Amino acid sequence: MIAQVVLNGFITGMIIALPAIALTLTYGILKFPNFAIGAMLTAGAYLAFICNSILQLPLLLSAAIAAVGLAATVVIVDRLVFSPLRERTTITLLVASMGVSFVLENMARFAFGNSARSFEAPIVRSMHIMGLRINFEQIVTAATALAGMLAVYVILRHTPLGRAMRAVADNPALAAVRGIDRERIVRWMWVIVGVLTAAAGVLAGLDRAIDPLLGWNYVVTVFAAAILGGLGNPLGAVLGALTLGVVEETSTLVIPPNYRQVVSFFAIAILLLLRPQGLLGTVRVKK
Amino acid sequence: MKCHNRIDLRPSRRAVLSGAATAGAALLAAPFIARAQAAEIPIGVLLPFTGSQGAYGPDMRKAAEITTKLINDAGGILGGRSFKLFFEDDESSPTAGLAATKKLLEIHKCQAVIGIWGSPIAMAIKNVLIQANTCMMVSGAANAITDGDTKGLVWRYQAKATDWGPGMAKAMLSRGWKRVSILAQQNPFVIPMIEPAKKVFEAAGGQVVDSVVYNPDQPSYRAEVQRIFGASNPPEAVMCLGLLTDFVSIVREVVRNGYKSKVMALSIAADAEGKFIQAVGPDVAEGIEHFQPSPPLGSPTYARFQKLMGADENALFLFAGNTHDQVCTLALAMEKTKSTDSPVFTKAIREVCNPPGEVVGDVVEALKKVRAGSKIAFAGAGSDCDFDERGDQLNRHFGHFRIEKGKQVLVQVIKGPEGTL
Amino acid sequence: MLHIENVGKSFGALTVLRGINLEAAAGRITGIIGPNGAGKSTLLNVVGGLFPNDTGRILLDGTDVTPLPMHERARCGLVRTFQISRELGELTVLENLMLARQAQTGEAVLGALLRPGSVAREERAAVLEAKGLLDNVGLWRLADQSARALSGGQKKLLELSRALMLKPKIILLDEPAAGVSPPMRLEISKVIRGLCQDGMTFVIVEHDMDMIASLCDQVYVMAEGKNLTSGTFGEVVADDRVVRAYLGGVA
Amino acid sequence: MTAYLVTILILVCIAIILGLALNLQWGLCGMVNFGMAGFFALGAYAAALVALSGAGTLAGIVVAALICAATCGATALVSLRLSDEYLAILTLGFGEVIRLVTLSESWLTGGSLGLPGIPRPLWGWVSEQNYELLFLALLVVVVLALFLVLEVLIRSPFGRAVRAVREDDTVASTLGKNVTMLRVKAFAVGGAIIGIAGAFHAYYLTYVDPSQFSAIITAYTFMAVIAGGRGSNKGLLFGAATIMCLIEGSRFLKDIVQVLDATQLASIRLILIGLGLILFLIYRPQGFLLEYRLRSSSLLARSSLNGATRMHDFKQEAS
Repeated sequence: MIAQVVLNGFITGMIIALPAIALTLTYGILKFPNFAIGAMLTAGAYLAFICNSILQLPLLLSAAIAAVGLAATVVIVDRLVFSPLRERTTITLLVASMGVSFVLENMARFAFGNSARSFEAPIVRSMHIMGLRINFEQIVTAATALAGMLAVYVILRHTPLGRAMRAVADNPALAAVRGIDRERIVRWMWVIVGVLTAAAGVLAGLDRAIDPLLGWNYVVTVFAAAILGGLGNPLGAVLGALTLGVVEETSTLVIPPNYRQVVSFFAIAILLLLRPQGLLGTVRVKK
Repeated sequence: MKCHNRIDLRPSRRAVLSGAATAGAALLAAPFIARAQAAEIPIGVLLPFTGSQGAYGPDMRKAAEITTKLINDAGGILGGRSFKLFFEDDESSPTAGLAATKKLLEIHKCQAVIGIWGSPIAMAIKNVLIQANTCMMVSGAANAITDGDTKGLVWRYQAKATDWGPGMAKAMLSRGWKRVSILAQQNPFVIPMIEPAKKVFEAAGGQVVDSVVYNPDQPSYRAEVQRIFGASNPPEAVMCLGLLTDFVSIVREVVRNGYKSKVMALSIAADAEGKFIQAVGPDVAEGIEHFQPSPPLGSPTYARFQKLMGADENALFLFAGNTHDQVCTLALAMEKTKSTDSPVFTKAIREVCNPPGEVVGDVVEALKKVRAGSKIAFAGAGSDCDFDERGDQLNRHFGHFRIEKGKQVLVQVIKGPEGTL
Repeated sequence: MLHIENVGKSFGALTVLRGINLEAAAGRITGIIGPNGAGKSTLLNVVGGLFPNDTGRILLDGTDVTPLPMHERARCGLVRTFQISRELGELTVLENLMLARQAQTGEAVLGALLRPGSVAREERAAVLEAKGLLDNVGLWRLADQSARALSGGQKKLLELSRALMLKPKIILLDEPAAGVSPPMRLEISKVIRGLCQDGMTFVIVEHDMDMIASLCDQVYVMAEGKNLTSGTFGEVVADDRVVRAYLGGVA
Repeated sequence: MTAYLVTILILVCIAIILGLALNLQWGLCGMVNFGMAGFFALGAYAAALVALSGAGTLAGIVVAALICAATCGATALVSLRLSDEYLAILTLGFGEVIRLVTLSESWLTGGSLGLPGIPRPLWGWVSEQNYELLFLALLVVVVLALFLVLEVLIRSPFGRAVRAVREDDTVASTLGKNVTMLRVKAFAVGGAIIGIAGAFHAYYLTYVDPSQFSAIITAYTFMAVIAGGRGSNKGLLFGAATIMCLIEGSRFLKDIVQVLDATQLASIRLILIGLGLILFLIYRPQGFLLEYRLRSSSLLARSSLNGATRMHDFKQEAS
């Protein structure tokens, strides 16, 4: 029973990890917490839904198109909304991202209404391995999430783009002096964010039903995960997401399940009190 | 010494303000341009179109519109006056519902406000309507709606929440399920069902193994499903009391994990005017049973209503039929009393609905009979339309269905509590 | 006046200050010089209370202020300015100054609401005091401007006046000449000297040797987080070790 | 018509009170509160429970204000060492906790059924028909009183210190300001005001349930503050009124535009609100009006009471 719950929590954590990485990347480079991450996730799920259920394309292809589509969408959103506000305060950008969230979520509602939708993917019965129920979608989720994490790791560590990204995140002024085009880096960052978030949207849509509030339901947890890991640190975001997934699910063994969402809140509150910089974050000294 | 940027701002600030004011004024003035004709009887219809309950509004709107057209096309009531409907969105929020109600009362001078789906919204606007001496017809189940002194203005076109639970328990017992668990959404019309249902199970020698209440709008319901369905000694069946979106997630989780317990849900989730099967597909939905206060299945009124709504004979309209009945009873009671005044015509609602009298389902025919002075007992498309003195419905039918090959199959009809008429 | 004893500070593995000792006499101007990375700014930050020190203690007029947080050190009469001016940009020049007045009745919520008479009286007194200080540095005509709109030199003067408004015992100046035009440097020097003649005590961290030479009675030289030497300006520039430290720092 | 306008005005007044609170917390002190809806709910439930217990509606308002002030103060204290974005998520999480508690603890809050039959202040003073007008009058008095109190606070040294903390808390500290206490106080005072708004909301609806306190309230309040001009309470009056006009006005829009269904219209409305928020931030970040700033002339003019000649001197120098 406990092993099963831990496994479930682990899978939930995997879904959360992708948008948490996206959130933490945005924070690292643009220095603002992007509240629109939930609505972007919803948008990704609906884009895939259009391809899959309306255009009757296979789910994998639909997911790929959704990833490209969402990447393009967020690059455009950045161009129209965030780039004019680039030099403004964190809070201005944060409130602007709330506006973006409104627009994206309600565009989905405008087009598809409030009813729950699902992808045209057959539900496959679960397998039993060593007394654990593992279902096909969980394997897909884990594989996709791991592939996403690995890709981000490779990009950040082993490509010129990744090095430039880290340089911009660490010290924008120095990066500028070294001739790194910040706007180009920001564009690529949004592309990565779009792809990761769309993947998460498809996974979340497979896991439950697609509705306009799909992403919003994840927002608090995704933020909690990114903060838990120390905002700006992708590895921390993954750890934070997995920790939260497991803690939330196992908490249902001791507390009423309807208080599950509170657990992540208390987790961050306590962690922030003890370690304001997050699990893996470093102390930021104000100069 | 003056600050420069302050001076520069002034013209544009004024422009912004006056622009906003003009826009506001234009919006506020709009209804007077499009004012209803005096001969029309304005009726307010308050329904959820957005927010968490947004999925349930559109069908009720359609039902109200076609019923009104039926009456108006047949010459209307009170010697040629017709109904004019004003729809408002309650946004699934009591505060927005209240503002909308005020608009219906004050701007459109509505003689009655009908529809009213969510119980919290009904609770929030009840006092306003009673104070304004305006008839209120609700589709919400919470018992508290008809509590207190309603001056005979509040009418419920739905079974009381406390009547649902025992009916559902009886339906499950009739299928031979005695060891059951309950999985319920935290929701005002679901929660009151739980305790009465438990009592019925226990009285029949059954056992409620476990019950879990979950919050709406969670990212996943895995933990809840795991606890109820994945218990070491799983129940024979699970009573799933939720709404569409969460039920879709729950069923997917159940099917995917291959849990064996049977699922008994509310039709509002497992049918939802066909949206459930549309969302999960017929394979996943196969074998799920559901239960709800149902329309009088097989009655000519309901068959005609299905046709009017453009649906086939399998379509199950849970709320749209009630809205149809609300419009019809309004028309009949007004015709009977020759009055559009709520305190007057509401006195006649029981008279045109309850037996004794000739059972009539067609509203146009019923109106003719009322004009001719004969005693009728209107039977609607949502229910038989019999009311007790509190305004609650009596003799409600509860339908028990099973989903087979993507279709609703009626298992049985269970009668709700009968009252003294 | 200010007595710094064996103050040490590390950030993780990086040790920035290794047992600094310093004595600033009342009514005098004490200079701190040293190559980049010597730990001068960190010393000011530690003394001001921005970071806690790991070792040693700081005495102000014989009182140990080491355990006190920043704002309480300020209330004890220890105030500082910043290397890069930190004016409060959205506040006017006048408001920047009035803010620094201590023990204002109106700074408590209840005081502001329930004792409007005292508040108004204090505000009037404060504005007159601020006017005096701003007149002294020629900024009164800009009193109603946003502090953000000032030039670099004006911001330095604003910071200095704001510090004075606190009625401090000692002012720590972090590079008052940094990013300031030469004529303005002279203006700033003049203001500092004038204040010193009126009895104010200063500690100045500065790279502009002309300013140090013209102002300071006593100069401390720091290098690699340690005291190197101290004495009059003439004495320390004659010291070979100082020259080597600067050359080493440059190389 | 009048009664509808009265309702709208009552809702505008409650929105203004919420906006005033956010303007103090965020506009003036720079502390973002994404848990507005949660604190609002806390105030409403506190007032409802006190009033239902028979202790009176005034006691309800006081208790609501105190409880919200205490929780807001505690939140500020917890977030002491954290930067703004952490406070945002902390307050958002707190709002969620309140929502879950109101939903789950039915022994206290009635759960999702809510609490009906909440008594109203000054009930029975006038006829039922005129009661809402009286309620509006009462609310207007409260709004005016809060407005005046906040204007006094903003113009006082407290307001100045709070703005200084927003600009640069380190500088404020070096000038002897206890930044912690200032932040806690500003957030707590804001909390008290949210509590009052919650109490009036509960009294007006006479019924509270969890669905009334969705996150959209937080969004509307931010919108009102941004439109009005962050830091300016006068601007806020316009901001809140404009937002409510747009929200309620769109009801009339649908009476004219018949092409779209209600769901689509409602989503367009929310899209427009989101766009409005973004456009305001980009093109008019200062909102309708600017925040208060001290003018040297205003104080010196008053000090002319002390001596006309000195006044004359200042004027000459000032010009």
